[in-house]
Amino acid sequence: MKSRQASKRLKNGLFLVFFSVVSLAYLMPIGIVVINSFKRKAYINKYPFSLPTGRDFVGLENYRAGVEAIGFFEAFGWSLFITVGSVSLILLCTSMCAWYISRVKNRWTRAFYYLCVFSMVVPFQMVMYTLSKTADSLGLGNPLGITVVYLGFGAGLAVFLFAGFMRSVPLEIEEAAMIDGCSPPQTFFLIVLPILKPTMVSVGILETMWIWNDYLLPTLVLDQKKYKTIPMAIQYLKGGYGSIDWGLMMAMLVLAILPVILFYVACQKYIIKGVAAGAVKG
Amino acid sequence: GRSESSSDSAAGQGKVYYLNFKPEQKDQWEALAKEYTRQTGVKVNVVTAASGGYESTLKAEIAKSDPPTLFQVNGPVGLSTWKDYCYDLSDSEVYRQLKSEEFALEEDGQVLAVAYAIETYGLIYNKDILRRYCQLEGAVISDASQIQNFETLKAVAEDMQSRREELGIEGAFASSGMDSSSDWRFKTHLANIPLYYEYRDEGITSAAAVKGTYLENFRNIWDLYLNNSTVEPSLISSKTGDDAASEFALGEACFYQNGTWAYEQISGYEVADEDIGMLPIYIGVEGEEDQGLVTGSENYWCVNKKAAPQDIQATLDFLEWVITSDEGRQSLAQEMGFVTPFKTFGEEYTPDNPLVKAAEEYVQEGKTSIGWYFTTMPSDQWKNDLGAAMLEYAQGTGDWDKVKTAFVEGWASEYQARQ
Amino acid sequence: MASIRFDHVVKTYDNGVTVIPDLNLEIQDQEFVVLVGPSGCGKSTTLRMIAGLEEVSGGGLYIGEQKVNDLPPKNRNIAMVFQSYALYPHMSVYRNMAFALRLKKLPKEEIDRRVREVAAQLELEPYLKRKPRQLSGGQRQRVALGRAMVRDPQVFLLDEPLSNLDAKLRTEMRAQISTLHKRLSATFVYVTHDQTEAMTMGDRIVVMKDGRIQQVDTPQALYDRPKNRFVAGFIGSPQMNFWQTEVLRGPEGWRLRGAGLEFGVPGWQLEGYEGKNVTLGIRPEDIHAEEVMIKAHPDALVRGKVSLAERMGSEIYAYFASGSQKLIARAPARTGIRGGDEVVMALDLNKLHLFDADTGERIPRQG
Amino acid sequence: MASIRFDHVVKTYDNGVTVIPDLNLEIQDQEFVVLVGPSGCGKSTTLRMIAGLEEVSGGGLYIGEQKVNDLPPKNRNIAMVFQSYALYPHMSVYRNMAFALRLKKLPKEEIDRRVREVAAQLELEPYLKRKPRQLSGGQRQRVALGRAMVRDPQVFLLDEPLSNLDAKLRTEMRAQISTLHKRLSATFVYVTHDQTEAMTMGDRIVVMKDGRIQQVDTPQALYDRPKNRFVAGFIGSPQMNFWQTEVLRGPEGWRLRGAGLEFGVPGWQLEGYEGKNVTLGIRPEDIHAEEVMIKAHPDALVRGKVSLAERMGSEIYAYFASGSQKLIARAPARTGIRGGDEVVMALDLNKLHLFDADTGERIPRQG
Amino acid sequence: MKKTLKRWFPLFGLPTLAAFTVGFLVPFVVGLALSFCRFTTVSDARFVGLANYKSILGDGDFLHALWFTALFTLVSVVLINLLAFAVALPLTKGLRGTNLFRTVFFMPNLIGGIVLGYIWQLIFNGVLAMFGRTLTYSPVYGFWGLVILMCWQQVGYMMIIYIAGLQSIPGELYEAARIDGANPRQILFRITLPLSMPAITICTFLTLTNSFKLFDQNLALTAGQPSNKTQMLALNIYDTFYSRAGWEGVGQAKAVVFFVLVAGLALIQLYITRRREVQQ
Ligand SMILES: Nc1ncnc2c1ncn2[C@@H]1O[C@H](COP(=O)(O)OP(=O)(O)OP(=O)(O)O)[C@@H](O)[C@H]1O
Ligand SMILES: Nc1ncnc2c1ncn2[C@@H]1O[C@H](COP(=O)(O)OP(=O)(O)OP(=O)(O)O)[C@@H](O)[C@H]1O
Ligand SMILES: [Mg+2]
Ligand SMILES: [Mg+2]
Repeated sequence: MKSRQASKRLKNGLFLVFFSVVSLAYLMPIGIVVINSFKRKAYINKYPFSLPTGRDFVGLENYRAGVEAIGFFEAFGWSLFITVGSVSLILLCTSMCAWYISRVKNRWTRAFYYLCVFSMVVPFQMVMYTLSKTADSLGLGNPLGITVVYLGFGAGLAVFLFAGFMRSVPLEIEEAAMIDGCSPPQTFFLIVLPILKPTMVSVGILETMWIWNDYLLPTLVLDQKKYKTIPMAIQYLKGGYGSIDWGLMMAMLVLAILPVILFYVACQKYIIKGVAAGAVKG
Repeated sequence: GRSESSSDSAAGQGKVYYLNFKPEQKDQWEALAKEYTRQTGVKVNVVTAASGGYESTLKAEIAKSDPPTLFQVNGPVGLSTWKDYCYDLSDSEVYRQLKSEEFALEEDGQVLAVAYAIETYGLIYNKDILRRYCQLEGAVISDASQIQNFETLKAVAEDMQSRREELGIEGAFASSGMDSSSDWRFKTHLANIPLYYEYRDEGITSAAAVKGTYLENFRNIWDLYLNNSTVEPSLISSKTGDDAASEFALGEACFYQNGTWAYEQISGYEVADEDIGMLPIYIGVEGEEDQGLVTGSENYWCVNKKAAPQDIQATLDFLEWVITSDEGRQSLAQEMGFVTPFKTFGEEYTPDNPLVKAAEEYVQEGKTSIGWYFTTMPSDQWKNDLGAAMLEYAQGTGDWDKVKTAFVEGWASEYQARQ
Repeated sequence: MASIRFDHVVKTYDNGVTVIPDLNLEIQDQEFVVLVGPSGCGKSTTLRMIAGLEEVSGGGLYIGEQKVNDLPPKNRNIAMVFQSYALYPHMSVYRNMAFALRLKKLPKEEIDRRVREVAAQLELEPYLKRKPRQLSGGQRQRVALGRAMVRDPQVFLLDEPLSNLDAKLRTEMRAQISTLHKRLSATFVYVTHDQTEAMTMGDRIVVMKDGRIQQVDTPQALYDRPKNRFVAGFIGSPQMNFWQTEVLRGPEGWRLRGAGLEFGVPGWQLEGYEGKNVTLGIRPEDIHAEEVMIKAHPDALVRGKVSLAERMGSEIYAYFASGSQKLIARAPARTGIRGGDEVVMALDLNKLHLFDADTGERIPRQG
Repeated sequence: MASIRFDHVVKTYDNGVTVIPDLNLEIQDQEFVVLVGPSGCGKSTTLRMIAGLEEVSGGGLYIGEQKVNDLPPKNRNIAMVFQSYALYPHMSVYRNMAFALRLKKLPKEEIDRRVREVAAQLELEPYLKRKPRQLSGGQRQRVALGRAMVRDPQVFLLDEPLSNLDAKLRTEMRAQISTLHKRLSATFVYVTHDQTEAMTMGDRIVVMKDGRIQQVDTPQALYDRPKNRFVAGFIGSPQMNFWQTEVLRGPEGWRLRGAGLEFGVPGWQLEGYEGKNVTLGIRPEDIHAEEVMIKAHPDALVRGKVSLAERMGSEIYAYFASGSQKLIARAPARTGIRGGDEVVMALDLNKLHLFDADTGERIPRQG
Repeated sequence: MKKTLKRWFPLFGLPTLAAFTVGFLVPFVVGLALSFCRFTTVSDARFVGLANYKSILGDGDFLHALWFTALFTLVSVVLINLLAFAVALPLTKGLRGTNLFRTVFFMPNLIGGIVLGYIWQLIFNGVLAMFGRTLTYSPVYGFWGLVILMCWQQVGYMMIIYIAGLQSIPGELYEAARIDGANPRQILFRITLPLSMPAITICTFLTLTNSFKLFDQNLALTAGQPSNKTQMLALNIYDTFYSRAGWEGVGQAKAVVFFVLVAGLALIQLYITRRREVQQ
């Protein structure tokens, strides 16, 4: 017993050490962003890797100035609204849709599935103007409307992911629910959804990241006269002649990724192991 | 007139939607718009496209139901894309107030675009370093004013480069950053000079094909930049305009090719404002002693022809207000730092930008300004190809013939592709 | 009214295999029907069609007067115990059992009362908070059973609900289910492989083979008068002994000869079989080893050496061969038969079964 | 050498529940041991520890001479049939069965031969190409069994391998497994709830309860001399009848009184129990209803009305009450007992079991 | 079940379908139509037939971009998936620090492609400067730079999907395999991998299309330098849109060609991997 535990501990130790090293290397680029967010801009280009010391250290000045320059908090509000709204809508609608097309198999659902796949393949350049035109003529150029655009544009990936994972849910469990008197919506919400939770969380994370960081789509679709998201706002730190205020940029980047990291960490614990275990024989 | 539109009923009242090109001036435009609205009740929206995203934003926005009424093009080539959307400004106040018709873009007798900002570029230099150089033993010159042609510039630069330790600098020229976000300094601005001389020889202002008469001179100045710089030529692709700006700002280089707009970036560091000067870019052409700086505009206003009539009117009114009212002039000149081509801007509206002052001095000295002919370059593709060839030449992976090919043959084929 | 009627029902799976070619069956309201048959004969499929989980490929399925081919499961008011349990992995035992009731929006106390009552019956109380994956096989099966038992449906479907329980618990559960049946006034369809369950629980037993019904009858009738050789062999454990015999006409009536034996079968009418073979069947408990029984049935005695004597506690299953014919007899433990013993046993000729050698159909005894 | 030894083995699950507090057991090389016990008593856990699937929380587990607490499963040379099957969903039946052999890199023909042989034994040939989800419950279980049977391990673990099969198939399978045991010379550990399997297949039976071993003995010994009341009640179906009796000293020896009966028990030494209660146990088959048997055992007669007569084909289970004491008797079908009958039955006093009323321990019969 | 569910299309399918139509289908079809037009904006298109497509044929850069992209896709799809799976495996074993490491590997995704491109450009150039070179010195550097950047960014993303896939495999199957005598490697190849097929399908598909469509990173890291030798298809299309007046239609046509290519590839890939999946 001891030897097994010992070897296990050794293995764990090795794992820890190895992954810690890799992690540090992995984080380096992000570290650079953080470090430089405390530097004065002229020094960032010259000495990107040095720690902010002495004359190039400006403390939180970049953060303060950046927040002011781009109207960070307003942009943050819209970003939050759009991201939360769109991701919720996507998760809800596409998981339902994916369930539908993987349980009702016919020509139409299969066709729709492949359309979803296609939508991921299409280069954005091909649809960007037509998308902005369509959204505009339907009056979707506001934060509420853009959630619908995101749903439509993000449906491909989400449906694809959900449909893929739907296969590992044993059918018998859903049948049991039907017998217990569940209507399809109840079966879905009370049984399928909880079992798919890890997938939900994963898809949620991926979509959140996409929407939170997305620049082009909101630029094209949103009514810029009224609304700005963080990525749109951050763009103003780039000057007309290709010069970029890296100090403010880095600071704003740090602020922009913080919420997503927090969100991710919070979601981690829902990615639990083997939810369907013990449910069926076979 | 303004009084009419402001007295219109709310329903018939037009509104202005300005799609601004320059992120640097975003705040000033918004403030100005607010002020105008406060005064007249006419709604003015200002949206600023992100850097590098103007064309795509404009393409998307102008197709929407509520399109920009005021947008901008960067010159004749840009205009050709948008000419179908340009309202004829012949009768407008902005056109009438131009100091010279030269500052408007016309086609088929229609005035389609009006420049609103005049900018100047050349070789920005650090007077302090140059002064220190002149005091050195055996300096090639004794005063900055002696640099009047390419030979002198070359001699000075090479001497400075070899004595950079003594001067406490890292190179005569700031790095010629060819990063794709900043290579316009060379592939367009520098290439403008040989182009200018060729046009001058031919007596034209645009061309379907070029000969590349002055390409050797172009090579000389490019070599000079590369060989007497803070970095190895092989590393320039990793350098940006910002790098160069900070090298200059931190006093590490003496010369830095850029324009009046660079003032923001370089002021406030190691170089004092009064030490910032600007020289013409000499490339070794006969009689270049009389050459001045490169002055022109890349910023032209266009009014959207397809907007609602009352919106067009409101936009014209707004523009008039901008160039005639105190608030407008103050903002344009002092806050945005533009030199404008309008008669309404007198002496008092000169920005306090040492580079602008330097530019004015040259004009007053009677030197010939060089125009911004790069706005006639056939396409961005041409510029990109030229830039790529220049870079390859610089880092030693390509030869000068490629630059020639890109310049001469590329011009013809791109010009053709445009049609 | 929850009678169930299969009217020429056909079921073909997606892979093209027709597992139920033509099913006709009528189950009365409130009847308790047991479905038995070899593994893979289509019992679960039949149940799943009643539940609405499998589409009927042809024919009509009626619950009460209503044709339900297209009725979704939840509208059929059915409870079902799945052969593979199909527990909700993300819910505790309690929530698994309460689920159907919560859907019906019963009051909380009512749900709690019912769940706890059933949990107590199933001896599941200590596990109410656990998730299915933390349970033993038998516990899982009881949860599956409990989930159905809390409900109040018009049809109750059970697919081998007790297969993973021990004998004692199984006896108790059997009683529970019978009680439930009485209380609920629902129609029960019960699939089992356990002879005891089949014999004791059902009003009628349906014997299936390859998707076809072989016989539908009360348990005792099935046991005493199996309709064909398959049913005779399938019901009863150990299996009935079979052998081929030739039909002879003797002076006192019909005689049978085979496997070294010859005896008269006075009560039978074998007209038409003379000189042909018929299959003779006799159950192991009708082969007697005890002196007193041998005396009572002296007509057909078999002799042989016991090759294996399985001691089952109260009984011994004696495997022996009379000539080339292998036989099993079921003798009380007190006979003390052991492997290797030479034995003489008597066939109880009153308990003979005869089957047509070709069709396997039962030959009825007359008079 | 594949003897298996549990030396003070403890098993505690992650949720902190100790399901095996202290297990000591020695299984001989090539022995066939059957594990029985109520649902949830720790049988599967025990098997899984032998397999190496569950870590041993304390004590030592030995296979042969080797302590295997830390040996990974694949080095233990074990075959196992899982209670929940655990078939590979992505492999056909054939590939499921061939999997272990392919891992051992046996030649293709050898694998094919073995798989087909076992498939034939299990009547799985028509399904070799199917995926598990296209099989019926019993077919899946047979695949699980087949997957183990193709192998040639030193220890064979079977967790209720026949629970979903019908009686006939089960009888055949039982024989197959016995044959396999003889051929393989491996050690078999077999978990079952089926009394027939337990009684017929094992060299020894281990009876567990709440993770503790109650008795380890040969089947017949277990049946005849259960060590305590739990074992007595657990083995045998229907269950043994129990009631409390008072021990009296009569002139001819010890007497028992309880539930309206009083009789002498000459063969027993009940010194020390005088005036106290002991639990009396008698199996249903030792309560006789037939005239001839009543005559043979006239000492203790019970009378009562039959509340339920379960007809089991060859037998009838008669539930009746003698006074307040409920009893089950197992009578031959020929007695024709029916519910509602008034019956007189005789207890076979030679077959009595007595247990200490407090500890439940068996009181041995002497002389 | 199928029948019961079918009627619920308005609830389950319709919202997504409607949004999909607005957000994708309509723009896509109009976009398709635009590829046959000459236009500046969507509203002023003029039909020109196949002219745009003809212009593509003579475009050498486009062909080079095609090969470059194909090669890049091949290398990065293989590398990203191998690495992501290799990272996901130990991170589903419940070891200590798992959550932390998952977060770390995921973090690169939190920063948009353009900025990442710039940061990596700094790093690469910093390293290459020691050898007197830069990233755009030769297309080879650019190529591997892109590969490294993509791996760095995408591994965490794919890891998430692989983790979700790995966790849906019932634990009993591992047990059965261990009993059957499989060593860890065999378990990996015969149980884990086949049963992770849904995740593998998804990930190869995503990496395939992501690599093929790569734009931001390409733009920021090399912008096609030197001489468009590291220009990928999306960037080529983008350049076509903006680098010449009046070439919007050609860009659109290129996008269509590009779409047809990727769709074909993706379908083949889907067909191959989907066949290996099973419903449990
Ligand atoms: N993963 C687990 N976590 C916690 N408790 C468990 C777990 N697995 C089993 N148990 C508990 O351990 C006890 C023994 O389980 P085990 O599976 O060994 O029972 P068993 O004897 O095989 O029963 P059955 O005959 O019902 O299969 C049960 O009470 C069960 O609830
Ligand atoms: N999804 C399916 N696809 C194809 N064939 C199937 C499917 N499900 C079951 N079958 C086949 O249909 C037949 C009947 O299956 P069913 O499950 O009804 O049998 P069963 O009588 O319940 O057997 P058991 O007693 O073994 O559970 C079997 O031969 C089985 O292989
Ligand atoms: Mg079944
Ligand atoms: Mg178990």
